[in-house]
Amino acid sequence: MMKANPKGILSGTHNLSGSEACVEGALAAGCRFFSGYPIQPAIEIMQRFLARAPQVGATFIQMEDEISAIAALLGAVWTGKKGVTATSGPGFSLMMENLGLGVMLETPCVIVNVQRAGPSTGIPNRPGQGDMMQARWGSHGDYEIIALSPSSPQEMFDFTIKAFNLSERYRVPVALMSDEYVAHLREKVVISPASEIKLEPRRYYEGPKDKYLPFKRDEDFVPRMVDIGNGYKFHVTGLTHDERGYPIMSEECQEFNVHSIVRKIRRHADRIFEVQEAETDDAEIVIVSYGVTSRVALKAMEQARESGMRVGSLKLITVWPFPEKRVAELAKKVKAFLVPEMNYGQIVFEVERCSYGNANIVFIPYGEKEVDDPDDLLSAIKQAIREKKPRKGIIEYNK
Amino acid sequence: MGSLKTIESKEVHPMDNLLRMDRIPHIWCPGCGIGLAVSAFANALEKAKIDLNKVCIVSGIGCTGRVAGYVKLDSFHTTHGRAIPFATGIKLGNPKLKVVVFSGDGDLISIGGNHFIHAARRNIDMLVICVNNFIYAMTGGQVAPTTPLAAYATTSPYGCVEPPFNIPYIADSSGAVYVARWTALHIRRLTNSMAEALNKTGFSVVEVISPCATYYSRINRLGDGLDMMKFYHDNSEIRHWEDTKNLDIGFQTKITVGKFVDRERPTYNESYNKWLSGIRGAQDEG
Amino acid sequence: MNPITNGSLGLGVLKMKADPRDVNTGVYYIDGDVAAGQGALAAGCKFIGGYPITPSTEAAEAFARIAPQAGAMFIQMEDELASIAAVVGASWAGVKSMTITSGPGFSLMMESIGFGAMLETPFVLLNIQRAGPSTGVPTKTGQADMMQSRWGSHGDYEIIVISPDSPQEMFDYTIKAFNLAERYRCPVMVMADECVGHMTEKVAIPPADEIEVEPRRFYDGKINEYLPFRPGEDLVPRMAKAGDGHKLYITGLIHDERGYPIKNEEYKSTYTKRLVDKIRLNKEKIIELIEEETDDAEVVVVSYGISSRVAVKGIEKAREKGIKVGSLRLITVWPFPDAKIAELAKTVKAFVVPEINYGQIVFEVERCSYGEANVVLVPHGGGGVHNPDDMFDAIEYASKEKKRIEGTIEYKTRLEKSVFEEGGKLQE
Amino acid sequence: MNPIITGFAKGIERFGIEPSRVCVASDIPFEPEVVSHLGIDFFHTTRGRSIAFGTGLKLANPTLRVVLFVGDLMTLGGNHFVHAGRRNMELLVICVNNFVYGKIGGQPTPSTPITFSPYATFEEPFNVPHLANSCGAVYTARWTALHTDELTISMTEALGKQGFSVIEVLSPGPNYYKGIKEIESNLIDFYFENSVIKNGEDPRNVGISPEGKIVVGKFTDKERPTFIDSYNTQLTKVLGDKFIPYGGKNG
Repeated sequence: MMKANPKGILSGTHNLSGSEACVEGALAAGCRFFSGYPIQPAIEIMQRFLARAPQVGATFIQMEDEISAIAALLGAVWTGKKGVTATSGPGFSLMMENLGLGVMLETPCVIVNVQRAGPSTGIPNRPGQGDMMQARWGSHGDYEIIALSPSSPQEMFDFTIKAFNLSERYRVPVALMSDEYVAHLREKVVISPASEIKLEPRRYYEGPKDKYLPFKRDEDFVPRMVDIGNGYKFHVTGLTHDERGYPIMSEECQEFNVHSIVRKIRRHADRIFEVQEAETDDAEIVIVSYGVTSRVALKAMEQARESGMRVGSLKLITVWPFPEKRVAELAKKVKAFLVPEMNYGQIVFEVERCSYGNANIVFIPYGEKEVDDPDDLLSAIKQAIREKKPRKGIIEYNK
Repeated sequence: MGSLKTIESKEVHPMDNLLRMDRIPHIWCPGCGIGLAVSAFANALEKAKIDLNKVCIVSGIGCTGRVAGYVKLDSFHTTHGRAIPFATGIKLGNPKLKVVVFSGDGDLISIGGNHFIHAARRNIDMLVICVNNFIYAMTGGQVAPTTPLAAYATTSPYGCVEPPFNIPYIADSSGAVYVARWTALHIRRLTNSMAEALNKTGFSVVEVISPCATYYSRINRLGDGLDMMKFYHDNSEIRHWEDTKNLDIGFQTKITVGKFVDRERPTYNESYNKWLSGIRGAQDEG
Repeated sequence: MNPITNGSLGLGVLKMKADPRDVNTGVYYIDGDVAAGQGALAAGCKFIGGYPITPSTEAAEAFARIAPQAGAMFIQMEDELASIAAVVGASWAGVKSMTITSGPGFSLMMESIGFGAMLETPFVLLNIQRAGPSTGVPTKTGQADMMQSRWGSHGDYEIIVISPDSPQEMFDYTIKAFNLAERYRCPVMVMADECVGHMTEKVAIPPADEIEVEPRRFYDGKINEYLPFRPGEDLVPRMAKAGDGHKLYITGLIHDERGYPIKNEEYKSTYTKRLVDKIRLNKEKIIELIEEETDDAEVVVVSYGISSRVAVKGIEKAREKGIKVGSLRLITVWPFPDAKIAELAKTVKAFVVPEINYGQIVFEVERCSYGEANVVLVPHGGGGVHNPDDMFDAIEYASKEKKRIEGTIEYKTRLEKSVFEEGGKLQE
Repeated sequence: MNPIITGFAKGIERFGIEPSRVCVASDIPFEPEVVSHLGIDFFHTTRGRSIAFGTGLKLANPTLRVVLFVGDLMTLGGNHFVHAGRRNMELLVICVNNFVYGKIGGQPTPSTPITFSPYATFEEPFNVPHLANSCGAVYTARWTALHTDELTISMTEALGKQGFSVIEVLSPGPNYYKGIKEIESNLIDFYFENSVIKNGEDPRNVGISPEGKIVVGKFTDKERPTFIDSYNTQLTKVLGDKFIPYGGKNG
């Protein structure tokens, strides 16, 4: 870990929107490249970056579509820059192919998805959480990815830095799965002095030039990078490749290449995943939430506690890799999990999977009310407490 | 390929430092023109006298897409059609690099057509070498947007019904600063063109007409690679500065080759820097 | 084709036979890709938009050859984005349409799949899976797009996915895919793989009168009263086509029954809910499974596509050794047969799930077995199929394991051992 | 938008085509009332895909007259644009352009107008008629939204063209200028006042640059076999009687 470069860090306390905080986080993490395409509601991130670019000497380009935005991002990262792109649902779908390329070339980069209500064009200016499974499964072929979900502008700032750190640490694209609500929410954001911001440096190769193997894994199972233009004359390809980066069309190489990409994350899953727990020790009901819904969850939890119900909260900071073990542990202690999501069931299936029939699963789908109204959750908690018998499958909360 | 041992030989071929000899033999069929284009490119690199450490090559998918794997430069084999945006990122990430996109007609003009016209419009400083063999060869001979009218391909089993693109015209009209076309036969002129384009600042396009003996000429019964070369020899007309709109290629018609466009326009990086300094100036005043 | 569109008639009546002009009855020796092209034609498909990508191109080529004589259109578009957009357009112009692709193309199509689902457009997507991610191994097999087919586009939607395992099934299930697409007005995907696509086998194409074809369920009421998104029977709205004076207003924005965009959150929760419910509530009618000897089985092999053919060898060997093995083959992978798995989980000791990926559908099996059975994954990275010995070993292990183990147990294949442990050389 | 739709409606009326045979696919959502008033079928597609979508509509039912409204400067859909032009698909593309934003009032400042600009102003815009012409369009014209009569004439003519026709209309896009009424009206006047009509001008000379006038007019009007024509010609030649010509009455 190294300290951040003070250039471009607006240390102090600010009143920022989630989008602005995200850009500040990226700049604090040393990101100096942005390529994107305007799409609601991620446009503010692009605007902020463009406005800040001259001050920090960053490069900005608005590409012709999201496909080229992510392709350009990957290219820029290989020149030694840290890069970010921001998009929303439809753009995220277009990025899927080259997200796979990012995984295959093990390129560290950050993709901010300001989720909106989908599918298709949906409602461009309303929040949603319908892309959570897509972040994990959206590109073809097998891979593992890291996804974080912030719930406030402060977290937009912090998690953006975390996203850059994780992506450099494990050489993997990281998705920051925000949503319209968080991106437009304006709150107090504390930006610490540069000396307190810890950054993960790029894991550069440091051996002789002619011995460089772009996909040779170090003790952490992560390969080392070099920048273009330094005489390494390396080759990388989206085809299945060996340590040299040369394509080999065999099942052994496929096993070697792709299993390593998958293992790289699975092996470190316990170190990567992060959750925030509140009052889970004695809880009989635990609300599992992420992103903006966790704000409502915490509110509901507090209100429930006040009226004497033993409710805890498990907030997922990393949605992917999914904290399987923690959920399985909790499932044995609690009566039920409540999963509020702004979709019709995505992460709830993961909770169901990892509770192995040991707890009831109550799903609270996309609410009709404003996102910060905990009423639905409260009555769902009451229902879940009343429920005596264990039930299989997801119980969908009926409003 | 991977298990093949490095060819050990005491004699060093002058191209050895430019090609990845541990990847040879290559995958191209006998009679293919891509190898000639690569060799012209390697010669052009020497001729252009640029620092090889600062050159980087990006390819897409397809037969020509494999070029990146054989040239001993920092090389990237990306997804289908996305070589140009990937290269755009590289150029903007490190403007000191000379970026070359080496890919085929299907990759650059069909699926990557949008990136092609937009990069030309922005005038991103890169050299695009487009090997045009009139067909999708890697996937087995499908019709391409360059397939001449009435020529056969596996997905146009009754003859192509779509007029082909005139690549120099589309490059010219979207803003490329350097446009040339040669066939794989015109090795020396092609090399010169590539060397010239390597030293050109801005979006430069060199189209290389190449025989595809395995698909295009076999399906259309045009003989082997050598017959195609003969055809190029007999039917190419060198006409420099010809208006790009007259460069259509029909089925076995005359092919006009030459250098057609060489002009100056501010590149994206230049405009961007101008814009940046303008803003910085404004901020300083404010 | 003369679809019977009287809304008062029941479903049975809506079924009709294939048009004899579109059916090349006979017994052939063809590969899966070609069989799929024939199936599409027999189902009444009149439009294919495609883009060449290994290993799916043969299906497009086959269709390009037969289309002109059948009054159908094949167009090779400039990219996959265009192919699928054209297919959605063609479907709204009133013809059955299909697109053909493989991994990377499938990823490019993601945005428009959501568009198709949102517009409730019937069309079929044939994905001949190859080894991924990214460019991967274009010429070799894989099954790693299974989760993508369900979750790959943004937002919430539900989809139907069929997984055939032989050229004959490529023919049969392409027809079924068209039928399901028309029946539920949604995109249906046929997720085959390179092995099935390139496998040449006997394919029997029956006479036209033996092929059941679901005609498009056109609206047949008064012209000015048509509502393109009013749910009818089973939550599925009736369709109309462009150019008939309905003054269609169709948008990918959240819309009301008229198709007009609305920005009212409240309505969204009921509207897009129907997109999901239309499939979820009709699940039992859609799901097709092949179940063998599961009654007294202690181990059940859950498989789909080409893996199920390879599994047979392992199963036979296990039975010879006296292990009670059953088999559950998923013809429709999505919607997932939750209830069936949960029911089996109560009686069996373990599920063995062979997949040509590092775990996708196995997580669904794990989810639906509620900790009541062990779940063993037999992974394979792609580029080939499983070794039947691995299959047997996994079954044997599953039958012997006494402990209940939480989570998916990843079986270590011979391939994995040879590559990672025995210092095996990577060879072409 | 409104003057364009008015021109379009008048075009339909003057050309005398049954509105129900006209099918519009657009990146830009229309008001439902407008669609219902026009009596056409309307598809609001995903961004950039309207031309590809329209290709599907046209091929599946060649009796339809497919019109596409393309916004966003064809950024996402540029590829579909050039390829449809090359194929000479029988489509009418109305390209609604609002890109010259940065020009008004000199250079933008970092804080305000550029954030509204759909395009960063340091980039040069496409010369749409030239691009269309070079990829094979049979009809190209450019007008500002205030050239109402000329626009109507162009629409009428283009509706009757067999092939890929492009009309570029310079007009402020409503999406980017919401709430800035002042600029909207200024901009449209600015376009109109700075334009000069040059019918038949070589499209390569009509690029829009910060200096000089905006050239408007009809630039291309030629004949080329459409996709379906050349499809039928070629396949009849090869297959003879076995071929069922495509594009009959019922498609």
